[in-house]
Amino acid sequence: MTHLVFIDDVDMRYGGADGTLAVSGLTMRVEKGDFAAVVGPSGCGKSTLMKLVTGLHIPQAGTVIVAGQHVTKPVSIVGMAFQNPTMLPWRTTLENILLPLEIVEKHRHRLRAHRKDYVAQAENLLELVGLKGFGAKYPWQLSGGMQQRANLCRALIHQPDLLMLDEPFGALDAFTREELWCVIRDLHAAQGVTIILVTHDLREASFLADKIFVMSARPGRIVREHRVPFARPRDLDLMYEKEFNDLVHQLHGEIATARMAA
Amino acid sequence: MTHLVFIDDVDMRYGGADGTLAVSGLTMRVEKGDFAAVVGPSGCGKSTLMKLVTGLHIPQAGTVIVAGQHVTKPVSIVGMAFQNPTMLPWRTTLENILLPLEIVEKHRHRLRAHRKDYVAQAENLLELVGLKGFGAKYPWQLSGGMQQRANLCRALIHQPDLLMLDEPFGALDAFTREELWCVIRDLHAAQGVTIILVTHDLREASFLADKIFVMSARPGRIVREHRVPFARPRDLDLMYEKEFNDLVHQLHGEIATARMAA
Amino acid sequence: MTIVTERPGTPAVSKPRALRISWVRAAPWLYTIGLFLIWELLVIALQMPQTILPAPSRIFQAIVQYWSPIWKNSLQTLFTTTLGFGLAVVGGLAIGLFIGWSKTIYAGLYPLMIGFNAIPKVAVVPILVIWFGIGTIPAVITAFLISFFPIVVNVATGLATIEPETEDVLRALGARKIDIMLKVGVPRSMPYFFGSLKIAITLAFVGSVLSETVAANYGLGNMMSSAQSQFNVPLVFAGLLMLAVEGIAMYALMAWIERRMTGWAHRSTMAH
Amino acid sequence: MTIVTERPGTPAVSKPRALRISWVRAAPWLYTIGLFLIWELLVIALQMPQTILPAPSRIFQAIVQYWSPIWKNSLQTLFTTTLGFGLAVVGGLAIGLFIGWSKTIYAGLYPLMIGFNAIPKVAVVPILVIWFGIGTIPAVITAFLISFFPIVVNVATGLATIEPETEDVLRALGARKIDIMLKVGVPRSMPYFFGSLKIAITLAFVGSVLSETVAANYGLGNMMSSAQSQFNVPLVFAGLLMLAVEGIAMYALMAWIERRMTGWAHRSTMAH
Amino acid sequence: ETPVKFTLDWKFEGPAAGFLLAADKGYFKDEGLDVTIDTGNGSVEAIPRVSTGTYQMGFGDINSLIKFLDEDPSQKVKAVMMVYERPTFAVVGRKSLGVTQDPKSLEGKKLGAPPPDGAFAQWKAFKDVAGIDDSNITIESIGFPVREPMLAKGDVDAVFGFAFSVVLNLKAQGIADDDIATILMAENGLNLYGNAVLVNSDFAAENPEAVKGFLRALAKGFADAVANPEEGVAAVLRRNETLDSDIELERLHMANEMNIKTPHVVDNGFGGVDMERLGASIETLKVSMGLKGNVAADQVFDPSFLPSKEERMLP
Ligand SMILES: Nc1ncnc2c1ncn2[C@@H]1O[C@H](COP(=O)(O)OP(=O)(O)OP(=O)(O)O)[C@@H](O)[C@H]1O
Ligand SMILES: Nc1ncnc2c1ncn2[C@@H]1O[C@H](COP(=O)(O)OP(=O)(O)OP(=O)(O)O)[C@@H](O)[C@H]1O
Ligand SMILES: [Mg+2]
Ligand SMILES: [Mg+2]
Repeated sequence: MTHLVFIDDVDMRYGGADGTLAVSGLTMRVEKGDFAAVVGPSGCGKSTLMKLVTGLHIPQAGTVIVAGQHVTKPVSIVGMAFQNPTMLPWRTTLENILLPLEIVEKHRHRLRAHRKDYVAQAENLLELVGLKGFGAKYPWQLSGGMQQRANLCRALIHQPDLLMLDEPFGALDAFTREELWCVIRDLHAAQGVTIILVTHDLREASFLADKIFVMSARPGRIVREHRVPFARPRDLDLMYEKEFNDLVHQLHGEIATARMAA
Repeated sequence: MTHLVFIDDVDMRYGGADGTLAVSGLTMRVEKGDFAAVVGPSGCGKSTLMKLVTGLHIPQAGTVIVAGQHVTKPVSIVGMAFQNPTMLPWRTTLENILLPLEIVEKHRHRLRAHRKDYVAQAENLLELVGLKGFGAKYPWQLSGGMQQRANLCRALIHQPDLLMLDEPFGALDAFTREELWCVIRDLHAAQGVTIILVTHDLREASFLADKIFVMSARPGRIVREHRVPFARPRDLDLMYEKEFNDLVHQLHGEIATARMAA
Repeated sequence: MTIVTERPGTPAVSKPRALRISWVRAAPWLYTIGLFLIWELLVIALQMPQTILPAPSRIFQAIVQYWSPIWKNSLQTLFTTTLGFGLAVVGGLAIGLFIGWSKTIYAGLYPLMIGFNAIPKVAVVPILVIWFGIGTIPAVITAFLISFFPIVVNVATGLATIEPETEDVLRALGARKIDIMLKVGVPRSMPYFFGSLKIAITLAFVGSVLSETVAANYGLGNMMSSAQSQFNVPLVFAGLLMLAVEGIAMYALMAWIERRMTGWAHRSTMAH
Repeated sequence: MTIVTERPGTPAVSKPRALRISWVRAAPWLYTIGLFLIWELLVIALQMPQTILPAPSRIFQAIVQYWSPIWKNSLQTLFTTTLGFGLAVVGGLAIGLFIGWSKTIYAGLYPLMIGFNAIPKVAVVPILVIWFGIGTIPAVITAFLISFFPIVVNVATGLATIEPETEDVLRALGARKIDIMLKVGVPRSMPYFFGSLKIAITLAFVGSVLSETVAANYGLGNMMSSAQSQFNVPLVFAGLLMLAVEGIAMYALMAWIERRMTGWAHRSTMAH
Repeated sequence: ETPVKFTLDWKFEGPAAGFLLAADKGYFKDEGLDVTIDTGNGSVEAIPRVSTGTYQMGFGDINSLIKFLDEDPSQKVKAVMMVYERPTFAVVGRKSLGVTQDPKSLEGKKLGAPPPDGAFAQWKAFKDVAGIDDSNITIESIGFPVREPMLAKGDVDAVFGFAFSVVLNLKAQGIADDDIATILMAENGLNLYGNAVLVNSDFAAENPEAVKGFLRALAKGFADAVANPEEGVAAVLRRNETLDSDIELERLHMANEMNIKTPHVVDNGFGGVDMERLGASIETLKVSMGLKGNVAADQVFDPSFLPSKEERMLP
């Protein structure tokens, strides 16, 4: 298998034998370098899927393999970002970005000696997302959009093979959101990292992803996989083209059906 | 003047003489029965505009007239709803909806005697927004979308002439949001209430409003007023039509320009 | 109440779960028993005379032996404590709302209350006794004085954390200050109010016992101070143990009331 | 700290604003002066003998007359209080983190702590004296015992309110329990910790004075109990006043430290 | 130098002058002792302080000591020098409230008593020897801080306490001298001893010379306090500036007169006891304190450390 993420027939139930069955018969594959988006009705198990991939939850049935290894404990090769930026308010933005390095085994012992290199790397990332010079500021001195940018830097600092984004732009206004779409698009192009993006926003999914997975209502499983046909690099104006709107319309219909089925 | 809301050359500054100038030279008119939307870059003064109209703030310069009266104190003929539903968690949904009646002069003295009528009215509203039978539940037993519906009921219970909505759907997922668009559309059609909607979502504004006001960056003023040409009743599929996307694209361009100017 | 849950590595459907919950249930008893065991062993090992630190076994013996006076005095103390606490509840709520009403009143009274709180209440008891004679009244008042402060502070905090948007909604409807206070302020501060009762009730015990020690014919405080002068140290400790038990029981009661009365605060997003 | 701001009706640029702020500033002084005035008048009106409730004027006279001993004893009390408070800070932080570490430990120790808290510390002082003699040590320990509880509870609460998402981010990176504790738990609980210091310091005063009353050659507690046994009531009140002043001063200091150390908590959304 | 920690029965007040003078005038130093004097919290609490060895020596009530040893005879404390040859135990009332020097005048009255008070502890024995019928007497439990004010206010008719404390405190409350009726229990048939110097028996066994030296120094100190009370009061005021020297002087005078320089002491010297009388007082205590009968006089008082009679004569 060359799949970076390989999920096969997974069942995951919360809270004991008679708890909520969150996903059931979930099967999904993501290849290295892919940009995958997961869309689906609310509460269908999208966040659960993320936690299965990162090893924060272990399924009751089925197989989760990430980077060729059975997932039985948290895998440290992923970077994560949530809707809520979860920056630590007592650290400067730069220190927040360096946090994963203090934790991941591979880096924590090297950090003290090579601090300068790491800081340089963090500053590169900050520049990439358009936050040059904001490293010394505290998170609460940044706007929501800026925090979310920093959050992306944090997710990327330890050079993860896989970036997991759980509705990272949900709380932002439309314009900031579009700016960050471009940031992510460029990051994906520049760093060749594999990305799985969970979102409610079908236009976001269509604009960014190569593959869109549509999930059913809870218990979630993948009901449809779309290849997104638009050539890269993509421009924001793409969203006003007919094919784009048709794809969004189609996705919309599928999810509406999935919701009805629930 | 036949304008329900008449704002003329208004300046509003927060926090004393050298504070933030939020809006400046703001001029705007909304007629009775209109559905107006206000869009603009973040922090441009949209919420300030709302507070000027409702009399929560009094401007330093210029005129605000609502329903023929100079606004010098809170006007009680408006219903308001914010992004955050601000339901009182210790009251049932029905009691929350009845809250304005306990406050507005006109109703508070009649409430005890005519409680049954008022409750019937509230239940009508609940049915209208699709919450029939949920009146006895507490707000925290409802989903975000359901709370926002109840919030609309609360804004409408005292039969205000003017409904002010400040990003009421910002925190909801795409599908719930579309459902509530339809609810609002139908409310406007059925009750003939005047609505001013502040939003970041250009598609929301285009789908719902008759008039769209575009604001400049802070200090905010109206830079452009659009008439929305689509016939009513409108259907959600409208959003996949070319003219609709063109309008959104145009608004997008205008706000991008306004942001740049800042 | 802990940063680590059992999620990582273990399948979410886990047999040991039921077991673990019962550990948490059992922990208070186990720790209490453990404390008594260590204490007993320490007393034996260090050969402490019972007039200084009696062993738990000796204390329990004293409880059995003196059960009748312990019981009667406990009831008396419980009575004065509850009365003082009741006053503190009413007074604390009223003062808290009053203080939360205006910034100026708050700024003016707060330092005075801190100063008063830094004064040991033992020093106040004699004055109370001179005014009210000995017995129940000064004990009730001391319990009141010592326990109303946390209630006031909490209620005022509750008022201070009202969401400005909620206020705006009401103000736009023409609500007056008193409307906002009654419709939002009071209910909003209830979780804070009920939350403070747990602390207040333990303090009320301290207060009433303090006063009974100085001036009362009955009550655990009086019993302990006479036992102390008789060198009946096991009885003193028996009194302390009873106090601890009553304190825990009342605390649990308050915690239960808090859960009952402010369920919405814990289920809604309002509880921090 | 109040539900009503001056927004309605008044233009936002308002002249009286500066005036109003200074009212808030002046309020503590005005209220204090008001309190003393009412007290003075009450004493005169009711013809209270000074051995029961001396008038403020008489108390100030006593402060002037006995300034040298008051000053020396105040320093002594301040010293023991600060020492005991320092221990409580270290111990409370450690125990709070320890308790927050695990649900079972928390469940086990919490009731014991409540029980201990319901015991009046006066009862503990004689035991301390027997172990350590009289003087500074029992006073320091009493101050410690009485003030560490709120610190423990607050630190444990801080740990309990860590956002699960923050934890998830770290756990996904392979963080161990101790990593999460050090990187997130400890800093996260700092605002709660610093917030508890204000309460703890006033309690520490109560504790050290209590112990000095029973067992010390010096300190405000000793001075007051000796004055009390001499029926030098104005001096007793002078001592109480000094205590209140020291208490307010230390409270203000702690509030200042809190603001300094945890500015981020107040400026970020994390504050409650 | 042998370090000795010494605990008083109460705070630094006039009657403590003897101890403080012995320290200030270097009498302890001359005996090779390094003595620290700490205040106490009642003549009862001094006993456990000494028995545990926290304090090597102390000053406490011998009757309470008997009760203490009766509870647990293995406790390591004994008395080695009698200071208050007659106890200061008294019932103090106000003439205007119908209490006179006659104990019988207490009948039908309301008496205030702090539970830990030494005088109140002897009430049972006293009412027997004084022939008081207590069927109509009510006893209110009131703490030390409110004892005299309540008597001054007339909330109670008489109170239990040490004569030199209660009387002076009453005066401080504005009660006239001739309104105060002091019933000294020792003058009305209660044949007990008062406060004595206590020693930890382990310490005494290991440092007999130190104990002897201590008592020798103390005898000098008390002789000075009797001969020159002003000097004694000055020593007290050095330790507590807030005291009023006139009142302390009067307090010291009263202690000297009523308790220290008693007729028996004038004849037989300061510090010793009559073992027979001590034995009799143990019998009395069986009534008042409910002794189990575990102690005998020689377990309580050990005269072997006392200096010679000549050294113990008061001026
Ligand atoms: N810790 C948990 N314990 C019990 N049930 C849970 C837990 N987390 C999630 N669930 C339930 O599992 C289901 C799937 O949850 P999940 O968070 O994965 O959905 P989602 O697709 O991310 O939803 P959303 O779109 O709202 O983010 C939901 O019904 C939810 O109620
Ligand atoms: N109470 C206040 N005191 C001082 N400045 C304020 C206050 N409220 C708003 N402002 C400032 O006034 C400007 C306009 O604020 P307003 O909330 O009206 O903007 P907005 O368009 O609603 O923004 P958003 O899109 O983020 O909701 C902003 O720059 C803001 O910082
Ligand atoms: Mg989710
Ligand atoms: Mg706004």
